[in-house]
Amino acid sequence: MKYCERNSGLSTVPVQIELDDSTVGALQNQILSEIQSESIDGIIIDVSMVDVIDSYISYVLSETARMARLMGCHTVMCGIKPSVALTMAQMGLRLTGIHYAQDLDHAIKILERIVGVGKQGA
Amino acid sequence: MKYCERNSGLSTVPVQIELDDSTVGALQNQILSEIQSESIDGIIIDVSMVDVIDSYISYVLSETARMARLMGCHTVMCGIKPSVALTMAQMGLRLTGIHYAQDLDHAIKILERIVGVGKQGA
Amino acid sequence: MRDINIENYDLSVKIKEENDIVIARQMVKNMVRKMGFTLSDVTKISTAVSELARNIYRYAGEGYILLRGKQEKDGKNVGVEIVAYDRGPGIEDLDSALRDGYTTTRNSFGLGLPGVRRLMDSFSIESERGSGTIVIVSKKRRAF
Amino acid sequence: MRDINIENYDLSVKIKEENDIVIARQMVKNMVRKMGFTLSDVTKISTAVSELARNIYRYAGEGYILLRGKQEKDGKNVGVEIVAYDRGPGIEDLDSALRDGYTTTRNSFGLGLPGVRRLMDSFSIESERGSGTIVIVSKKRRAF
Ligand SMILES: Nc1ncnc2c1ncn2[C@@H]1O[C@H](COP(=O)(O)OP(=O)(O)O)[C@@H](O)[C@H]1O
Ligand SMILES: Nc1ncnc2c1ncn2[C@@H]1O[C@H](COP(=O)(O)OP(=O)(O)O)[C@@H](O)[C@H]1O
Repeated sequence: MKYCERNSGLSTVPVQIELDDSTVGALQNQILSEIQSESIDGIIIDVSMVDVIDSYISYVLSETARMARLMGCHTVMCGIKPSVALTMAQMGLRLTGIHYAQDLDHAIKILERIVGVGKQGA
Repeated sequence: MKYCERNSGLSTVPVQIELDDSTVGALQNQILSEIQSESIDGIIIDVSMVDVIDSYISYVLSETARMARLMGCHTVMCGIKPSVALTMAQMGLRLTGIHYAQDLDHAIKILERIVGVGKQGA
Repeated sequence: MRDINIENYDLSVKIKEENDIVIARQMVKNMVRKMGFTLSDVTKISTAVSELARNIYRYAGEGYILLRGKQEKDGKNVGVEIVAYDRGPGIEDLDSALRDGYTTTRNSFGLGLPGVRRLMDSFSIESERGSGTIVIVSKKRRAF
Repeated sequence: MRDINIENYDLSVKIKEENDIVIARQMVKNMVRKMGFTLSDVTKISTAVSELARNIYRYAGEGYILLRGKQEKDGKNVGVEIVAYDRGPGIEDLDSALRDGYTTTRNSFGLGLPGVRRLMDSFSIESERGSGTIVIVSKKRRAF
């Protein structure tokens, strides 16, 4: 995972295709330390490549969003595949504290609305 | 597998990534019936996507070339991956009666030299 | 507990380290894709396997994910049967384990087993203190 | 013949129809790629598995391709061990079967077993009339 885009207090995290348990832990650490060291008010987690989101991955993403919120940062998840969303819904998994967006543009719009970040750059 | 290029007595056969036993049999039938029904003097088998060529696949390709030759057609195999070539060499597999080419251009040049096909189009 | 003979399955993946969770779900994903399951059923089955393999790794340390094709009762439709099998400590309180939100670990929604049950067409679980746990699930192949 | 216990292997793929030859080589390819084998060793191992799986399908009808990671004697380097195991008719004439060009079938170069032997680092075969055939091969992981 690497950060591909960064502008005006907003960071995008594209997630690799196969999320194993230690990768998702590393992802959390990286996101939280980035929020701390840079001044970021909005994180976009791009899961458009991810094939499976199970209960543990959901838990960690949810927890990350919760901790990010405590640090003053909003989290948007974008690009979730329909089959993944369907599976999560059927399992009863809800990612609390995370906003959903269809794609990156939509995610940026949501963040702009919530906290006004990204506006300067737009 | 589908034939993507055809001009002046020359036919190119791109081979799909995973060759199972019945697919390689179907490939042989298709090549031979094409030689029979159209007037083809040169067949290019493009294996640039193929990850594994084992002894059975080698046998069928070799046999195809032998039968094609009896029908007046020359066979060139192009784009073989170095790791596949290495493996075949180590196993002791030699595809008799088949010419080798690095890529499609090279394959066409070889066929032009051998039988003069394709020249009209070039 | 019933006897599981690995030889009766088309595929067996041993779970013994964390990375095997990903390996198991990838292998199963490949198999059910080839069997012609729809994309959304492939995702459901892979997700279920991910949960079951993680439970083996977390609570039993070692075990197996097994898969085999299955003729449905109507004789023509096929499905898949998946077994998660370990000889770990077993589940203390099976009724609770199947309830939403129950977990004996931190960092968990406790939605693993109940989630798997909802994702699959059939679900059965057998567990014996000190002997291990067997979860057997299956899913029919649907056209859409 | 020696006893093979499938439970001791990280991966088991049952061979029972032609299509399983491709499945076995894909599964093994995935595993050894993840284990860090070089591309050319991945190709050699996959090709060897293709030969062994086809022999099971052709001559025994049914059997297993098994794989496990293997600690090398030096203690730090790892390798892979692959077993092709069937309870078919066995090989009539083992010495001949290992010779280049020997085959009991049409449409074959008879380079399967001798080819596998050359592709791998170690090769052992055991076969008993009426009991079946076990081929055990291994390959060390090399840095280049
Ligand atoms: N294979 C197993 N062996 C022993 N205990 C298990 C096993 N699988 C599940 N459990 C127990 O059942 C509980 C509920 O499991 P589950 O619903 O998957 O949620 P989670 O694993 O997230 O806690 C676990 O917390 C654990 O105590
Ligand atoms: N698993 C097996 N069971 C029984 N016979 C076998 C088996 N594997 C190989 N053989 C015998 O050994 C011969 C040589 O095998 P091989 O070198 O792989 O060449 P090929 O399979 O192309 O004939 C085969 O023709 C067959 O008679």
